[in-house]
Amino acid sequence: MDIEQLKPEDFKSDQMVRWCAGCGDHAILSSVLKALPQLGYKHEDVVFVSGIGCSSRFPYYVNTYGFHGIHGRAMAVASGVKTSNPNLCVFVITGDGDGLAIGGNHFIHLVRRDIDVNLILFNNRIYGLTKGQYSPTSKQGSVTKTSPFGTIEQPFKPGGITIGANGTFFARTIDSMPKISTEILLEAAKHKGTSITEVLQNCVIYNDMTFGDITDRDNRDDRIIMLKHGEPMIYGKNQDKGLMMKDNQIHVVKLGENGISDKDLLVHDAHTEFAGIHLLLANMDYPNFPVALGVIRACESAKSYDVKMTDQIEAVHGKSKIHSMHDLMHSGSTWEVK
Amino acid sequence: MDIEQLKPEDFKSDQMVRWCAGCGDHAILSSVLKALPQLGYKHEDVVFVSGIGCSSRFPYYVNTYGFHGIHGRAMAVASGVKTSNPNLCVFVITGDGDGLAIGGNHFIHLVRRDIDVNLILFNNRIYGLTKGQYSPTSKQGSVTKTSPFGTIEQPFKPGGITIGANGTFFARTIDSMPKISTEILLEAAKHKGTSITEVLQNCVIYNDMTFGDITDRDNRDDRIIMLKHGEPMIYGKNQDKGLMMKDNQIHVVKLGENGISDKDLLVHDAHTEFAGIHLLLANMDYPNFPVALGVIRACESAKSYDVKMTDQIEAVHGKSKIHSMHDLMHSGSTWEVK
Amino acid sequence: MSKQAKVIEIEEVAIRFSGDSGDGMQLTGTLFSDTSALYGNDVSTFPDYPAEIRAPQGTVGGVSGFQVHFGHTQINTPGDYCDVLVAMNPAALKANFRWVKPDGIIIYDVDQFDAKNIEKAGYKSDPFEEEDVTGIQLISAPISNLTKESLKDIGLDQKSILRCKNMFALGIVSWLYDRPLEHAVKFFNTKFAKKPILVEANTKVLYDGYYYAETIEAFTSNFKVKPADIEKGVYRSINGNQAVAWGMMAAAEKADLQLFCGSYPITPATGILEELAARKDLRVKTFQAEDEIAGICTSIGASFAGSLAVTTTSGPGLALKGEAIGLAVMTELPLVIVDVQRGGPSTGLPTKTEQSDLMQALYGRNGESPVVVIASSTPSNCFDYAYMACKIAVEHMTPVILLTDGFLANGTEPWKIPDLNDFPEIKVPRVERDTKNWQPYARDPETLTRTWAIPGTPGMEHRLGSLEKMNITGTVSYVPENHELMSHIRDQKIQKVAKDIPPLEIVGDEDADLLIIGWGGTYGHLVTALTEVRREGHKVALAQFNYIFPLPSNTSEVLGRFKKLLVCEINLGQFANYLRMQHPEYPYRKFNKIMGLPFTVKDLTEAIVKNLED
Amino acid sequence: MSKQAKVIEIEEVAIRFSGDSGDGMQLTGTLFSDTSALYGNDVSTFPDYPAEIRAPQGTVGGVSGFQVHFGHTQINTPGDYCDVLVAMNPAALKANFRWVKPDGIIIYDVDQFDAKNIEKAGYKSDPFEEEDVTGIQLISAPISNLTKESLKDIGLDQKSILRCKNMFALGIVSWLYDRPLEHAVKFFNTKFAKKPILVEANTKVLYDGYYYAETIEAFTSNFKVKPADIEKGVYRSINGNQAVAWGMMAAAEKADLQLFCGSYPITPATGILEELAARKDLRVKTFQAEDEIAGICTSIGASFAGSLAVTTTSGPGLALKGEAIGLAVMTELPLVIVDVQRGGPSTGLPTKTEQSDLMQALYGRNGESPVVVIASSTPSNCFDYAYMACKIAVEHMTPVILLTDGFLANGTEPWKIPDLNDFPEIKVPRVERDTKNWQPYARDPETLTRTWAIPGTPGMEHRLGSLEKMNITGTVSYVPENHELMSHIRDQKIQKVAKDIPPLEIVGDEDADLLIIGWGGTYGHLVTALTEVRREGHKVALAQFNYIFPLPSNTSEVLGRFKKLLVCEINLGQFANYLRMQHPEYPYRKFNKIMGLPFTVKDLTEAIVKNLED
Ligand SMILES: Cc1ncc(C[n+]2csc(CCOP(=O)(O)OP(=O)(O)O)c2C)c(N)n1
Ligand SMILES: Cc1ncc(C[n+]2csc(CCOP(=O)(O)OP(=O)(O)O)c2C)c(N)n1
Ligand code: SF4
Ligand code: SF4
Ligand SMILES: [Mg+2]
Ligand SMILES: [Mg+2]
Repeated sequence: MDIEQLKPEDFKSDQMVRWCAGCGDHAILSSVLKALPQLGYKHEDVVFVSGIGCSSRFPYYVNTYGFHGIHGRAMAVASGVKTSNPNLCVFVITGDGDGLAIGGNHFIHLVRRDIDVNLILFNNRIYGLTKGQYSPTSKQGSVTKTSPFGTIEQPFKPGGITIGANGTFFARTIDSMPKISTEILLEAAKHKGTSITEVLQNCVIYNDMTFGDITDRDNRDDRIIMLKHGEPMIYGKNQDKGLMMKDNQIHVVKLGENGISDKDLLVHDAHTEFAGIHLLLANMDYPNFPVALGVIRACESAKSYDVKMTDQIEAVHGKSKIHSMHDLMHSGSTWEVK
Repeated sequence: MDIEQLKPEDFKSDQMVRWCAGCGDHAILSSVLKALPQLGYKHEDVVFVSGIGCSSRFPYYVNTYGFHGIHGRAMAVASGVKTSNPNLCVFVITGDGDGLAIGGNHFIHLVRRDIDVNLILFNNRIYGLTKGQYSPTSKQGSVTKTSPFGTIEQPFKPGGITIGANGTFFARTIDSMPKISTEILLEAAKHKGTSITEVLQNCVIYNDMTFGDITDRDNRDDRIIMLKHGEPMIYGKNQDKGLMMKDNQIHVVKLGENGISDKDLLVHDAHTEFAGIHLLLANMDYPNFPVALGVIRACESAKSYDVKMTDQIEAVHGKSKIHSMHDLMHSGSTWEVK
Repeated sequence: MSKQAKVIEIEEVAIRFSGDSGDGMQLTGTLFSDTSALYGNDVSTFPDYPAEIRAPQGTVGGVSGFQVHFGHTQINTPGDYCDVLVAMNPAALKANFRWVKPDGIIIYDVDQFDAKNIEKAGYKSDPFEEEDVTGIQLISAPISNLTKESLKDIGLDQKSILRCKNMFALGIVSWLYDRPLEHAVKFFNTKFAKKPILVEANTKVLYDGYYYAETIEAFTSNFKVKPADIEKGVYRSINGNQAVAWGMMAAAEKADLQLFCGSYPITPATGILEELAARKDLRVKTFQAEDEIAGICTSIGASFAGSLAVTTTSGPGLALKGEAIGLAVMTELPLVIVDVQRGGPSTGLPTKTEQSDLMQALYGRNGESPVVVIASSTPSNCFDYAYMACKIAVEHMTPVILLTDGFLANGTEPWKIPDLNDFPEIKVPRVERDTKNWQPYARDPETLTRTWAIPGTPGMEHRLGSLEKMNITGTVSYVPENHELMSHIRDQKIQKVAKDIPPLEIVGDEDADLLIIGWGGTYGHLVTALTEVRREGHKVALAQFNYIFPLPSNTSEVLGRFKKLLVCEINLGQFANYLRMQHPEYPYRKFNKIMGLPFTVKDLTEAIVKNLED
Repeated sequence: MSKQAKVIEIEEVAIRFSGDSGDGMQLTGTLFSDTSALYGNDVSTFPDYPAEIRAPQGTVGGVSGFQVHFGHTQINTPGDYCDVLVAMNPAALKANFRWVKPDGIIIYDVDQFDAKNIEKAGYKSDPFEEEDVTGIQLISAPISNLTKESLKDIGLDQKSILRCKNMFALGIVSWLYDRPLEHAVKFFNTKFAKKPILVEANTKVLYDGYYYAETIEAFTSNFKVKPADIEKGVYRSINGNQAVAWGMMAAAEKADLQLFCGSYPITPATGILEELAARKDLRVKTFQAEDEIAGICTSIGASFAGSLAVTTTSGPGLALKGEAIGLAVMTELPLVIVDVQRGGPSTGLPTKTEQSDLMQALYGRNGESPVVVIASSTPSNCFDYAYMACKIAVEHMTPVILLTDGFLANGTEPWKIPDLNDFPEIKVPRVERDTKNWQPYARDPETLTRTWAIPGTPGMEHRLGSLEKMNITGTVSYVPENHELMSHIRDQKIQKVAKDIPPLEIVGDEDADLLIIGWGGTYGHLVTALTEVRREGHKVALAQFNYIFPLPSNTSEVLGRFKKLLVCEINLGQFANYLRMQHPEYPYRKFNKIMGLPFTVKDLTEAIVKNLED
């Protein structure tokens, strides 16, 4: 089959999709299915790797190679797949528990190494599969099965963690905005190096409406901002709000008030290596700020880890006289017994 | 013994110190011994917890309670010690391998939870104890036993990781500046919440002079900047250099040139919750920037995790009618067989 | 309540409620079983959850079941096969038909047996033709429509109305087995205190179901199961996870220690953590860690700091904790590790039961790293063994692994609330305040236990760690002879726990040829099978092990009394292998099942009879 | 080279070089042993590193030793006790005196035996009075001063001059055992190619040491150890870690697969990773992961992607890998896990050797999770067993655990460079390109092996995972009967590996009463003890196991031929227990040491003789 002609349906597997009706995972699946034919990879060259969690069932539903690992280890398994064969297009599917609780270390080390895989973090701020315990992204105070009196923990911001680990790509989208999700996933896939895409995902069963504030259609546009590289940071139903920088902090301003015009606003520079501003943008939270969606950070990475590994091997191989076990075993100090 | 009268020697244990002659760990030990009597804790209320590594031998040399754990788990063990008994003053001693390789996940979760422990990260950019393999903080290109052709990995910046995990306190010092180290450690100990202090430490045997650029006495002052809250960012042997902010990036400037005066410089605000600038400061690296020492970030934390845990327990306890197993077992649905 | 039909007295009944995940079968079953327990029957229940991920509605994968077994005599299992199956849709029938007794009753919601649902369930034609229903009494009840009818004027939306249909089913079954309705009504009143309309709706539907059964002539008789002859006392219903949590809390109270649990959620163990997290009124500290390793390591830290520290998990989590268990062995700190076993290997069958972590519990660590291993054998005795695990851990300064399983964890039974005064004291081997020249690794000569000095205690500052320790002083030691000595001491220290554990007892015929051997969660099924085989006139005995390492001191003597030893386990034979190692003097026969399910009494009786014969 | 003293021919000699960590003893020993090997002797060496952390100079904790055992006959161990001890300071004497033969020689640097050093070493008075040196020949040599004297005009600083003193010692010993000096000189020329002054200095000191020994009249004779009768061929010296690395590389070359190693450094296994990392010329991919879990998981990913994937570690790391090994079991992917055993439990004795991870290798995972376990038994046959581990892993699509230990890892011996053509082929069970309707879990009926479809292969897209798999299709399955079937298939699949492994062979007397049983790294000591006991006229045989699970098919038959079975291990009896489980038909005696050290031949011969008698 010609790659050009592949359609989203071609990437659907024959497995029955088993998420709860109304779960945000369904929408993410369809966003991914839409993106896949546009990547320019054949089925057989795409691999989906996941851990354990509701979200981690994802690979079963895509008609590519897939690996449903153990809890928290998707990042490590995917690192092995990609460095073993850099020609593959590798996706990691993980949840806020899988990727940031038990898998947190592999997450930051994947990002640090900058291996060219595309990670999609299904953030529903809850452990779905195990039926509703709080996760490292649960809002402080969340009442869950293991926090009947409310959690006492500060949540992680996945963007913060990514940027803190020297991440070169971070983007955010919402399950209920599938078109935008597809666009972002395409940009993520294009990025050479590790791309992290956080999808705010609703778990209807155990954490319904955790993102209600910012997904509610009536108020949504006043509470989120879509960042686009090179464009000023304007948002609001009436495009009347903006973000400004003062005293090394971001401030929400009203256009027109106090003589503020769009010239005064921050212009989004997703490409700068200086991550201070990306950190501030990624950490913005409602109600003090709008929540940033879109590609927040997308630096050129010099070269991804998997490519550097191959390059180094070829360079050494080229220079060495040892090209077989026979060469090696007979190199250096040997002696003959006659 | 009256706490007031304790001297550094009183905190020395009777164990022979077994680090290599010339190892930076010796100096750090003496900085800590100097700080200890000033903390206002009695011996018996101080606990040192470590993992495995050269640095992790530390607890044996301090005459307090101590726990030399397993590789990478010091942060978790210490979390248990402190939440179990918040009256204890708990230190974590870890290395760049122990704390950021195998222990990376516990590191970021400790920071996220903001448990009131003081972590000292001995960063020598190498695995010392296992005799010289690269670590997650080794400079890219480092030739070590496991990277005979140079590493291909970007190193972590411990400050970045801390700030990315919502850390409330991060400071940096150098083994060879023991006075400053003691001062910083005292500030770290005062901080309510997790404090992370990175000590740049020389491993004479396996990574000698890895910080040579910035520790060399002749050039040091032109290559490091001591940050002090509320003070403008001036540095240099002749106090003629400074840091300015432009376009959301930090720039090195020369005082007097282009009409720049100390009024134009950044003034260090360690207390702001907006971490963008702290991230930039913590990530500065020679030769493009001076390396920042001192307390880079020290926010008020609302309340540390261990205190919140106790508070919640007392609140629930106060309201409940159940105060013993007998109460509990006879609560709710029971029936009597007569 | 008056009724016309003939009342038949019977000994015991098993009823399986089953329907879609959203149909409320767990609640239905629980109300029925509580009612029966209140009424005075002995009861055993077991929920059969669908696999972790929700399957689409109406499919077999999405069926949720709950079996209640109650009787006038002692009830030790939830029953293999059921007398009554309540099937709320075709998928429920499909999933459970194999469990219906040949002369059983199937009550089904005929309104849900439409073409679409029949197909979703994977039937090609009429389900009652595809399944062989000869001998089975089929009760076709229009449950959905009658529920709608019943509530049409009440002022609820259609979806909420249909949510009540499980109560119609409960009403039918309540009539059939002559159960009072008060308990359920009381439950509605508490649960829906703030939504009186729901109290009214559920109550109405429940009664309507009851009257429906009384009215239609489908049932020729109803049944009466007289109260069991149960020990006097105050009872409550308890499942294994709750019992573990409470047993540990009881131990903490008796030992006057703070209970600390560092843990990470994992099916089917999460319930223990959840139960403990809810008990802040008893000042239990729970620490939901970032992973299993942090779970155990925070607990080791808490133990060092003087808490009664526990960590809870299932198989994959126990694998992750292996290295840190070794740390607790080396530092000789008290620690209880609870492993609620599930189907393996790897993620395996996460919601299913199995006994395949025995070897892992015994040996899943580097080096010679002995720990005490014990196993509970009924949902409610999880309380006792959790208590004992804590007692041994503290008194012997050692890690203890407590094995339960998915079957015990979720199974419930009535539990006579104990008087904690009857429980043995827990003596904490804390250093006396004024001990001079205290040595961290000095030992009690009898038990080889060291003493516990807790941070905050002046003058006892010391350092523990994972490197080999010098005996007595506890400093780091690489001395070859010391390592050999310490290896033997650690081994002996655990062996000496045997003095504190009760002798192995047998149930059944002392003079039998065949001894059935079980361990842990299979007790209910084994004892039921034993009873049946004996009832048929055979001689046979049962030894159920709760203490695995060390084994009870009289083990060899007991085993030696029988000609044939048959080890029955839900795995491929781990305990049999272990017995071979410990007591190679006897030959062992094996009976194993490994289907993610408890034994069936039927399979067991067959196996026993077969082994009696050859 | 001419010399006057009497030359005595002897069969074999053991020399221990020992000094402070900074004294260059490892190099000295290596040069001596290489020279002996070049000369044609059989050689075995073992370094005795200080514990991981450097102890202060001059203390016993800081002593570094290197023992060389060489001979005219076959040499199987580095020797328990040494004929010559070279002690560069009092601490070296203190640490090693116990290993000197009663009629041995001690050569010591008298310049270092000053009051300060004597005290640091922990002696209270004159060391040669504190130790019982009766019968021992003491050679007091002013090594430091003569080195200074020798190099005083060469133009080096004092520190660099003193660094050469190990070569003076080497010179002395070289004269004593009539070793040529060329090899060492050649080594200096390569090593210091860029610093000719160091070539000159080391060469001069070496010769001066040699002449010193020749000149002084301390030695009444020197010795000649004639070349051994060694198989013809090209040889090199190899240690166990290097041999493991090379064996895996050889397997990758034969199988035409890319070798991938995901690993995390840990003593004493790190050498394997280091060796592989250096072999980018052979396109080996090494991934130094953030921890052991990531080490194995990257390798599992690489295996899924079609590499020959391995991971290397020691005991604590194996504990961490347990959960992921289960994943490889469930996904039925090839994977080799190397565990270089060290002293446990926990961090234990990290630089010392032990055989205590056997049970962990067999059972350290949740669920019924069988993997192949094999063990190598000499430094050089680590090559062969690493090769076989890879072959079995690939051909049977299974994880294989290869056990070595700290003794094998660091011990060296001459190795006849093999011809890879003589090694068996490795058949990769890859799916044929055009297979129609390929099923991921369809199996070869003989071996029960599934086939390997590698990402990038069109038409074979499939999904693997950690949940229970449906046989043949490989989809997720919760069907009870399938789980039982798969549990048995996974077990049988490993059992069937027995067909591919060679039968167990015995060394020694077929008609003996006593069979000594060993496994893994104890071979050299056991066979040496066997030879000694037989030389004394006793009949005895040895069976050394390399294949642990499954056991060779003729195991029971072999064991059955002997009246007494004595299992010797460096642990508390794990293999003996395992044999009890597998072959309960025989009684086993045990001989165990657990001191962080290899057996001594002396202890073994005593134990054997004792067991012969009773
Ligand atoms: C080693 C191990 N620990 C714990 C679990 C139990 N477990 C499975 S998924 C999960 C968390 C799922 O949360 P998340 O990753 O957020 O995924 P979601 O279900 O919310 O999509 C947990 C704790 C496991 N399977 N394995
Ligand atoms: C589970 C486990 N894995 C690996 C090791 C081996 N190991 C011990 S310390 C260490 C790294 C030490 O590096 P670092 O933390 O930077 O400490 P340093 O020695 O440099 O102070 C390693 C890999 C171990 N002891 N345990
Ligand atoms: S439990 Fe939540 S996350 Fe999981 S499938 Fe259902 S709705 Fe989705
Ligand atoms: S090896 Fe390096 S870090 Fe370790 S004690 Fe020696 S100098 Fe210090
Ligand atoms: Mg989640
Ligand atoms: Mg380090």
